[in-house]
Parts: sequence; structure tokens; C-alpha cells
Amino acid sequence: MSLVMDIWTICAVSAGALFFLAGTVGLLRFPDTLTRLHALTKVDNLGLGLITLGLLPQTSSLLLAVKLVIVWLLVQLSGAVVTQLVAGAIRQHGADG
Amino acid sequence: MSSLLFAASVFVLLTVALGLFAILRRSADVDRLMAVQLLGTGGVAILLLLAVASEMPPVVDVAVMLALFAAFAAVAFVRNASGVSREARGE
Amino acid sequence: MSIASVFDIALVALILAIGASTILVRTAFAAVVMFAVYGLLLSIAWVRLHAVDVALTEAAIGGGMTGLLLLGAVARSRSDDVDRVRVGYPVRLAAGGLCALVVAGLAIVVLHPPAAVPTLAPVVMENLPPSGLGNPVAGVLFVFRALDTLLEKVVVLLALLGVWSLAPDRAWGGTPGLQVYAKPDPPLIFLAQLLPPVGIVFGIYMCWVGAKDPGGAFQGGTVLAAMWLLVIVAGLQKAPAISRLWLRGLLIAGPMLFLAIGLAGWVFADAFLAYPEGYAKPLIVAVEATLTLSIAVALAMLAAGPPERAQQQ
Amino acid sequence: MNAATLFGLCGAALVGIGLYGLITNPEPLRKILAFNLLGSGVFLLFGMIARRAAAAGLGGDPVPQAMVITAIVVAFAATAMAIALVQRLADETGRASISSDSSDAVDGEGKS
Repeated sequence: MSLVMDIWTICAVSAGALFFLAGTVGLLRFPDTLTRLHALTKVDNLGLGLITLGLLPQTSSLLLAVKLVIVWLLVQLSGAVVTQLVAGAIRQHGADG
Repeated sequence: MSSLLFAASVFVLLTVALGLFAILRRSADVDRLMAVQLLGTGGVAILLLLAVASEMPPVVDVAVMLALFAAFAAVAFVRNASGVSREARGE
Repeated sequence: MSIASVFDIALVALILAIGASTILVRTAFAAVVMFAVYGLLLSIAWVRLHAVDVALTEAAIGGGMTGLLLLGAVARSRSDDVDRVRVGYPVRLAAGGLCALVVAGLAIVVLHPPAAVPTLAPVVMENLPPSGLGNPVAGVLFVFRALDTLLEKVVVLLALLGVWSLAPDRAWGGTPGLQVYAKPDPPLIFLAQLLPPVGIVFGIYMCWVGAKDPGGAFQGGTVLAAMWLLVIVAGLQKAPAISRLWLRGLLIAGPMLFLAIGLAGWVFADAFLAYPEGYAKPLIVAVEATLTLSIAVALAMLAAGPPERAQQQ
Repeated sequence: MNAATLFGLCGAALVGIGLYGLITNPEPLRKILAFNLLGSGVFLLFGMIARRAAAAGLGGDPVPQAMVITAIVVAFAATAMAIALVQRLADETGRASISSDSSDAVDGEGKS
């Protein structure tokens, strides 16, 4: 059972890390500010979610596992709203190339 | 397992560093707003990985703190960036 | 080389790069953003140094609150980099040389630790059980060096007095200049309605858990302060005038209770700031709870700056 | 080299970076930032001392750690005070820089 858990952790954490890489590649390659913002927030949140899911079986207590999920939800929520705000600021200033 | 999670945290740290570099290369102020946002997700991921890898559960609290204050700082920055421009236009 | 040291080296390199860019970047706004990023990164460094209490404080104050504080200043002095006086090349070279010397001196100290490293950790752990606390840092802050903690509160209050007294005469007793610049912003209002409940629960949790695990009154108070400021910035609530009695009462409640318990220690435990046997933990929790509120109000008011508008009657 | 030494060196370098910014940057706000950077370098040095003194089952000596917590809060209060002063100065004089009027290079440093 523990082997299955470990394999799950390895898969999910690696996938999450790859999403972080994808987000960074997007930041480097995308042409304008708004698309870069898109790359940054969506992809990174997905990466964080996968990492959280991967870490869940490794936690020592249920409380800790619940806390991990709460952290992810918190980042999701604030990330989504902050992205809106940043996008609004960008639209106001005019996106640059 | 612990060293594997450490390796993952190194990887995420490097992508965050690269992302910061990409953001800072641009000269516009609004682009820089994204740096805090990047630390908000990337930093939390790193801290969660560290918490499990080094078996220090209280580190998860630091991750919560980081998430809260990254959002707070980002709001302050955005508010500021947009507030000033509106003031300048006399609205 | 272990994978942990690879992480540390990468982190140190990133911290140094961000720190240097804080100095070198052109506009003041960018420098402040970099400083917030720097604070968040530094909290990861504190985790690596096994100082989770410090990591919590640094993430809250270094990352968030200082950022807001500095931003207020940037927004009001938008004259940056237009006709900036640049320091000449020889001076910069001399300064660089001087700083390199300082760094070299410090590095020598760092690389040559004393043969027997002095430590107070065993003494702290030995004397911690009578206080009923489980977190050694909280033990140091509220039992062994309680005087420092009390005086620190006084310093924060004095700084706040200093900030307030820098207000122009017509604004004395008025509202801090944490202006709501723009029209109401739906996403921001949404966030300001949703985040504070989470933040307040977390702040109380920090204060509560501080007796046993990393956390405490400072960290909890800073979270509460940030949530209050968020609500004010979103325009959901007005910043209070500094002449309000409840505001001033909250500000001094924590230090006063701390001081009262300290003075009572003279009577009941024959030393200033000593706790009577068996009552240490409840007293400390009471002090921490009130201090959390006082710190929250004090930090929020410090970040909001001196009053700018006279109070409307 | 262990982690404590590495972060100690990082702290030393940050002190240098902060000091450089403090000397060469004429804008008061940037000086305050640089001073904060310098301060956090000193805090990291404390962190190194605490980590090296790990004993009795703790990850570090709690006394320097508690001192750093106090120091961070006090540094914040001092920063708030400094910013209020700078702002009042700017309001009174209308200048955003504390260098003297001549753009002479040496003055930028000397008058701060």
C-alpha cells in the first residue's frame, strides 16, 4: 500500500513541478503582458494543486492533510482575484509588448 | 522519499527564479506586479514540499502566511498602480 | 553534496540577486515590489534555518506590511527618476570598496566560529516546563526575557506617537491618509469580503497555537492588522480617526495588562514580571490575547501613516 | 560547508549590499529600503548563530530567534517612523532628495 502511495506522490509531484516549468516557459515566451499573466496564474495554480495532491499521502496526520488542502484553496481564491486586479491595472496602463 | 521531495523543491525554486528573471527583464511597472503573484504560488509550493520533506509540520503555517501576505501585497501594489494613474488623469 | 545544500545554494543566490536588484532597479516602485518579493524569499530561508517563528514574522512583516508602508510613500512622492541625482563614479567605487571590506570582515567572522559554540538552548528547555508553554521561543519572549517584549511594545507605541505627531496641525486627531483612491472595484471588494474571515481565523489560531508550536502574538497580530487594512483599502470600512477612544484604548490595553501583571509579580512572585507558580500559562495566554489586539491596531496604524484629513464631525 | 554557514555568508553579503545602497542612493526612500536590507542581513547572521547553537533537541537556540522576532517588529516601527519623517520633509520642502541642490557627486553622499 505504501508503495502505491509513494508512486502516486512521485507522479503527482513531478507533474506539478512540470506545470511550474510550463508556467515559466510561458512567462518567457508569450508575447504580451496579459497572456503572460495567464501563463503565470493558471498553470502555476494547477502545479500547486498537483503538488498538494501528491503530498497528501505523505502527511502524518489528518489535520495536516486538511491544512494542505486549505492552503491550496486559499491560494486558488486569492490568486484568481489578484489576477483579475492585475489584469485590470494592465488594461488601464495599456499592455506593453 | 524525502530527498525526492527536496529535489522537487529545488526544481520549483529554479523555475520561480527563472520566472522572476523573466518578469524583471520587462521595464513596465505593471509587469512587476506579477512577481509577487509568482512568489505566492511558487513560494507556497516550495514551503509545502519542505514541510513534508523535512518533517516540520509547522512550516505549513508559514505557507498559509505566505499565501495571505502575497495576496495582501499584490492588492496593495495593484491599488497603488491604478490609484496613481487615475489621480493623474484627474478622475 | 546533498540535495538540501543544492536547495540552500540556489535560495541564497536568488536572495542575493533580488536584494541587489532592490538597490539597483531604476524606479522606486519597482524597488518596493522587489523588497516584498525579497521578504517572502527570506521567510523560506528562515525555514531552512529551523526558525519557523521567525519565518512567520518575516513573511508577515517583511513581505506584506513593509511593502504596503513603503508603497504609501512611493505613491505620494512620484517624482522618482525624473531628475534623479546620480552619485558619481568615484564615490560609487569607493563605496563598493568599503562595502566589500565590510563583507570580507563579516565573512571571516562567519567562517571562523568559536570552538565551543555558546548556546542557551539547554537552559531554556530545562526551565520551560514550569511555565506550561511548549514553544521555546514563546518561553523566551514571555517568560525569560519578558522585559524585552514589554519594552518592544512600548517602542512600537512610541513610534506610532512619533508618526502621528508628524501630521500637520490641521489634521491632528484626524483620519490617516490611507486613501481609497479609485472607484469601488468589484473583484477587490469580493476579496476583501472573503479573505478577512479566513485571515482572522488564522490570526487567532496563530495566537493560540503560539504557546505550543511556532506562532504567537506578533504573527497573529500582524495577520489581523493586514486583514483590517485590506478592508479599509477596498473601501468597505473607513479608516478610524486617531482621536477615537476605542482605538487608543485598544492600543494600550495589551502593554497595560502586561505591565499590571508584571507589577503584580512583585507582590505574588517577588520579582517584576515573574508569574506566580501554577498561574503562568493562563496569565501568559491572557497577555498574548490582549497583546495580539494591541499589536494588530498598532501595526495597522503604523502602516496607515500620519493623519491627513481632519475628522469630519 | 553547512547550511548555517551558507546563510551566514548570505547575511554578510546582504549587509554589504545594503550598505552600498545606503551610501550611493540619494533618494531617502531608497535609503530606507537599503537600510532594511542591511538589517535583514544582520538578522540572518543572528539566524546563523542560533542554528549553530542547536542543542537539547531544538533546531536552533531560541534566544537569538526571539531577539530576531523582536528586532523585525522594531525595524518595522522604525521604518514607519522614517517614512513619516521623509514625507513630512518632502511636504515642507517639496524635494524628494536629501542631496544638496548642486548635483555635485560628493554631496549626494555627504549630506545624508
